[in-house]
Amino acid sequence: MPWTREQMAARAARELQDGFYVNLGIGIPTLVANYIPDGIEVTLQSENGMLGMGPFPYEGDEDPDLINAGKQTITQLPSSSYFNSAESFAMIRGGHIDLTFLGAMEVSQNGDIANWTIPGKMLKGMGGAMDLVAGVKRVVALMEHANKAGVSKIVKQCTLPLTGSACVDLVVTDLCVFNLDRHQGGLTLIEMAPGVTLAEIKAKTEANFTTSA
Amino acid sequence: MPWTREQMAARAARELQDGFYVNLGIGIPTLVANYIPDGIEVTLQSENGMLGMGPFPYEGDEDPDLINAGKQTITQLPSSSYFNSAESFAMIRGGHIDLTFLGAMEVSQNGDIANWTIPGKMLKGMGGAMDLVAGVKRVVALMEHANKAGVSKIVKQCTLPLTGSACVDLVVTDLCVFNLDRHQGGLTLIEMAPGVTLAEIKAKTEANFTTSA
Amino acid sequence: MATKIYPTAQAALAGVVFDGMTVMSGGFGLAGNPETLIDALKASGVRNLTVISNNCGADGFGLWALLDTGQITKMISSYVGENKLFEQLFHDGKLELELNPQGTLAERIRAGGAGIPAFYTKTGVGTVVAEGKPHETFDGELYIRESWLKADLAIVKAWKADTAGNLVYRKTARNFNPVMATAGRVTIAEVEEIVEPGELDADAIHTPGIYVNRVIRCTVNEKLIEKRTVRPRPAKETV
Amino acid sequence: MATKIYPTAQAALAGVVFDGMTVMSGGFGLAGNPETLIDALKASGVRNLTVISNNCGADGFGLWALLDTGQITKMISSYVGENKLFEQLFHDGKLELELNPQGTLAERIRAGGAGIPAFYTKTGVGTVVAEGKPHETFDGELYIRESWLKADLAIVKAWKADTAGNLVYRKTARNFNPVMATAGRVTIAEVEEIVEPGELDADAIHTPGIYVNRVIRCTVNEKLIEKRTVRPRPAKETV
Repeated sequence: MPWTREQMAARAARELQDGFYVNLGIGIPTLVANYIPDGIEVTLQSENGMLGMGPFPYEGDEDPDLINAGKQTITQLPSSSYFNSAESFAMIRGGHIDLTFLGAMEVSQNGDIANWTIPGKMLKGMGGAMDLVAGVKRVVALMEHANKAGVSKIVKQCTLPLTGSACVDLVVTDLCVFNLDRHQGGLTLIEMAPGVTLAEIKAKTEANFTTSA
Repeated sequence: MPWTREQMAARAARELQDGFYVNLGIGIPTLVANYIPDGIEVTLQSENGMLGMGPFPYEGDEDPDLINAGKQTITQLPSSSYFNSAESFAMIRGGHIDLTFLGAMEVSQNGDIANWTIPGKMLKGMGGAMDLVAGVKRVVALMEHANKAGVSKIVKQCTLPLTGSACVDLVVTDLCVFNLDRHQGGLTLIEMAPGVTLAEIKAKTEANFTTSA
Repeated sequence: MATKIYPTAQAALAGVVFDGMTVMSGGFGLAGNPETLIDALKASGVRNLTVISNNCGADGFGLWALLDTGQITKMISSYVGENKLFEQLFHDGKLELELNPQGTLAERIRAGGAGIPAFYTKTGVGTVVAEGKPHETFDGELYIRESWLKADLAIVKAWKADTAGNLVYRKTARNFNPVMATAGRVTIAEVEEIVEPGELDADAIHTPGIYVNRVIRCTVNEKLIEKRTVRPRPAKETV
Repeated sequence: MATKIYPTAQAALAGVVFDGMTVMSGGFGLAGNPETLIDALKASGVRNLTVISNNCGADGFGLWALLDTGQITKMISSYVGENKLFEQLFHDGKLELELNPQGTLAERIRAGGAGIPAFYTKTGVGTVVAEGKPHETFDGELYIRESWLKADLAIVKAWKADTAGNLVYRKTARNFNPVMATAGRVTIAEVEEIVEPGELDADAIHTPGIYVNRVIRCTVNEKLIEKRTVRPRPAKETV
């Protein structure tokens, strides 16, 4: 049985290490915050200018001056700090963030990721996604394995405009987890959702991949 | 009679306009602060990270954490702000300072200035001088017209290592004031110390210059 | 010294606006937008604006007002989603759009204020953003060159100003405002409170007064929330 | 989470120092120097250091201590005047020196922390500083290209830290410290006071904790003044 979004988030959360500084993308990545393992403390960065992002406020405590990069109302922690956008992306670009979880539309076997636009279909912009994939030490993509028509989103080569090239380190889908060597290229299947078979993954994956020993 | 250092500073201070942000170099330029004309308010920047530099402290009030770029103890004003060195030089390099007064060893007729080193004679470093001459909107050099041997320091071409090229706008010496066109090049004598003759200035000036109408 | 404090947004804009100008406008989402000055720009009737801002407002809020009047010709932004009017104008060919990665946008603005005409970044390498830009390898990695951004006018929103133009911002309403304040030929700040010099902590000023030419008090003080997310308040403890 | 607070400078340096390493050291003149950590570096016996610091201390103070022991091989600075020992070592060929304009030095360090391998500046054009560097014209003006600086270790001096590593500096003792904190592979801060999270104002933190790996309390607390300049106190008013 494929993993739910919650289960994908929980699996992704196991990538966290104590003391990590982490940036969570919008969508499934946001859920990762609910599954931080016991004994692990992480600090969340929000690229609009905050380190030490707290949980959502209690109803009635919302502060319009305190939002995350997804424009959601959030709270401050005792250890929080604020900074401007240039300083925030200096932090990201400079390689100071340990890990980012990002949603994706396509990931290719050489580590390319596309997650910001579908030409002719949506006009939004890349926001901070290109900066995150280029600057963060470790990039974890969280995505459905295939689209509703069953077409693989783990591909030989991305067809959508890229967010970044050769920058993904790990892919967590609803079916499995791939390790990705961003320097050499190459996907390695390292984990499957319970009840999911290798045959099913092979059938639903366009990209080439190996399986771990 | 040549101007004294104090008189040079007073003459230079007449270049100030109300509301100017100003950086004062070390030496004679420091004296300019004592001659700010009535009705003119200026804000002094210190490139080690302060805007709104106050006067020297009263004896006993010195604070080792509060110094200017010349490492002198100073004071804070109600409008002061502090910032780091990168921010301070972003302010200077970005063209936000209106005027700087700098000492000089040589100024050439095309606006080059040398004020940081004499090869083989002193090991000091340029500090912020190169940043100031490159970034400040208007650069005023304050200097003795000739050295003790009578050799002109207003030259056709600098012989000392440059601090900046084509960047000086005005030269105030103990004998006179030259306007300098930093784009076209060319010195124009616009003022003489009382009792100083054009013949004397001509004799003591290596550079070519014209006189204002 | 001539005062930096202006009585109204209209007065602060006097002599500054002209058709075809480039305007930077602070804010991220609906936080930290100079709403009062945007309204005054709208009222000024200035046209053919190039606007540099991370987003372009939302229905009825922020820069949306200048889209609605057709005053904006070109936007330089990182994200313009959730804005139907923007999408429509763009598809109708009435609006030009230059998308920048958010960090590149912020750094280009900082560079504009800091006298740095160009810099290299890894962001965007291998993407559409890199097309036509100089590439160069440093320490074995490929980078692209990005250039500075400056504006004829920067409008920013701060929390407090003193009469010397020193500004402090509040929480994530800071965002692009401090960098934009450095990159405008003229910078106008609107603030919630104007205080006397000495009331702000000199160690805690975000924008030194040198960057701020004019200051007004906000008259648009409503702060909107784009995505209200809350959690249930725990049951009240008995006293 | 593992604590960032270390009991001593020696403990904070454990596992970090190695011969031939590059060290950034904050401070301008005698203000804001990490004296306790400099002493500990001296005691560690580490050799062949490349030190990036605006100055190199003064007789008996600051980095002078590491010159005196011959631990520094190369300095990258903007100003090394008023330091006879430096001059002598340099003239004896025992010390290499790379002089940078102060603003270029600060920006190169910021670039190192911000992932920007190179940038263009007008500073130094036409001078010895420009020799051998790429030149390029932007908007009709000539600029030179400068490259980033990073360090194996950055040692900085702050006023206060909280246990999350957030730092605030005091007055002009801030100087190079915040930018250096961003450019060290490991950054160690010495502070006058360590407080609990929440005691520092989140809007007024100069160095977010992400940049600070280890924190110690200063044990060298004497602050020297290089040039004591004062004015006469006005005659006491009668009460």
